[in-house]
Amino acid sequence: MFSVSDKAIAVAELREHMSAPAAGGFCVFEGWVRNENEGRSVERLEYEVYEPLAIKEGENVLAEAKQRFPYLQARCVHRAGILEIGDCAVWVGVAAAHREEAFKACRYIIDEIKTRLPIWKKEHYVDGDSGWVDCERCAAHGGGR
Amino acid sequence: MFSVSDKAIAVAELREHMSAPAAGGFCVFEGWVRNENEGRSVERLEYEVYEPLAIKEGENVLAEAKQRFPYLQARCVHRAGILEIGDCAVWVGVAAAHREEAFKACRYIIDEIKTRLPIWKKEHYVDGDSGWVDCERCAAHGGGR
Amino acid sequence: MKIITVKYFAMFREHAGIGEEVLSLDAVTAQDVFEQTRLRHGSAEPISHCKVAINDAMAEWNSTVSDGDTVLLFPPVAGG
Amino acid sequence: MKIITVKYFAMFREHAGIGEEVLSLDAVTAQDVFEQTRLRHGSAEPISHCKVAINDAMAEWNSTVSDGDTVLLFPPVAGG
Repeated sequence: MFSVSDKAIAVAELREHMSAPAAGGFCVFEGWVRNENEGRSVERLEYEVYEPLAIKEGENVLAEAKQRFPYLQARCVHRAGILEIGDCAVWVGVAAAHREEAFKACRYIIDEIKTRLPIWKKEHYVDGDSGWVDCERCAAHGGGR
Repeated sequence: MFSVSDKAIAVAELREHMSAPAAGGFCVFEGWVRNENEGRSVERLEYEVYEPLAIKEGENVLAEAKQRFPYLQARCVHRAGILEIGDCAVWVGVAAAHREEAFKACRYIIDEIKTRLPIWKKEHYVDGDSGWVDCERCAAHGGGR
Repeated sequence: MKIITVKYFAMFREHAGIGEEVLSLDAVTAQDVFEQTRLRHGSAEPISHCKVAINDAMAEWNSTVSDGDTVLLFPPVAGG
Repeated sequence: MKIITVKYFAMFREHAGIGEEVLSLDAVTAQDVFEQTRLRHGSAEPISHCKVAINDAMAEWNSTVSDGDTVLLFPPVAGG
């Protein structure tokens, strides 16, 4: 299940939903807002999400991950709105029979989420400036990280 | 920091200790007791830990992971004693600047913990039988999974 | 001429100064819409880094647009 | 002959029926201790799957044991 939240992600509650008696491995990835990007001091972030399509594509990503790395349970929640340093911007959790699938599905989901979903990140810098962050894939060509 | 616990692992509390303003990625792996192993129904598990050496080797593993995949914070807690289905047997958490190091360090730590530390797992089956689980590395030669 | 509703997101919206507008365009494909509104979304981003959706379904740049369609122009994404 | 304290863990302890014993052994290396107590720890596990520690420090099978040492015999591990 993929969802978008404009409130703090309820991490502990999400974990409760992941249990499955046949699950031997549970892998979580959380993206946190950090205080620096490309050498500039970041004060806060702003996420713009186009929900109708973000949810469709998010569900596609979860289904693809399941086909490649069969898992028992998976969820992903992405934040929208204003976030402060240390806030959780995205949470991905995968429970699987063994750790191999749990790790690989979790990694697949976050990698695809970051490049395919209509979600944009605006950085507000300590110096008062702000800017939209380039896509990760473009990073290879000298853009953002 | 590596530690051994004979009580339920306080997952939410551990997460609180992982925050770091420069951390952009946080990866967690949890090993859960599952209801089945090699086709046999498992009722509960028992972990025997030789603590003095488990802690020494656990700290070694965390230090090696940091050298290979520089991270900001890492912790691992392993259970000792009797565990029921669904209980968390081991928790590994790694916070790093980017997700690449967080995932890789987390994976390295759990892989090494499972094969190097003096920790043994006894399965108690639903049929009343019980047995020590063979090491993972021996699995390749026809032993446990 | 076709009546097309164009939606701009993130930096495209800021550059256009508007989130959505209804335009009468001589456009066959989604790429035509992108190019004919380029001044408004005012970005140097190559089209290959951007994405497009038509009526809330992801589309290709060579997808055909019809009279009454809503075309969504997405600048490069960087979620997570 | 050396006085060696031998500690057994997990399946080795269960097979020996005891967790620890003090033995007088004609042993030069840790491997000698493993072999001379094999009946007690009664496992078919090849030595290559097992591990040994001397006085709470991980050791090699060819490490020398001294009079008064404590030798820890570890069956294959399967943590996590």
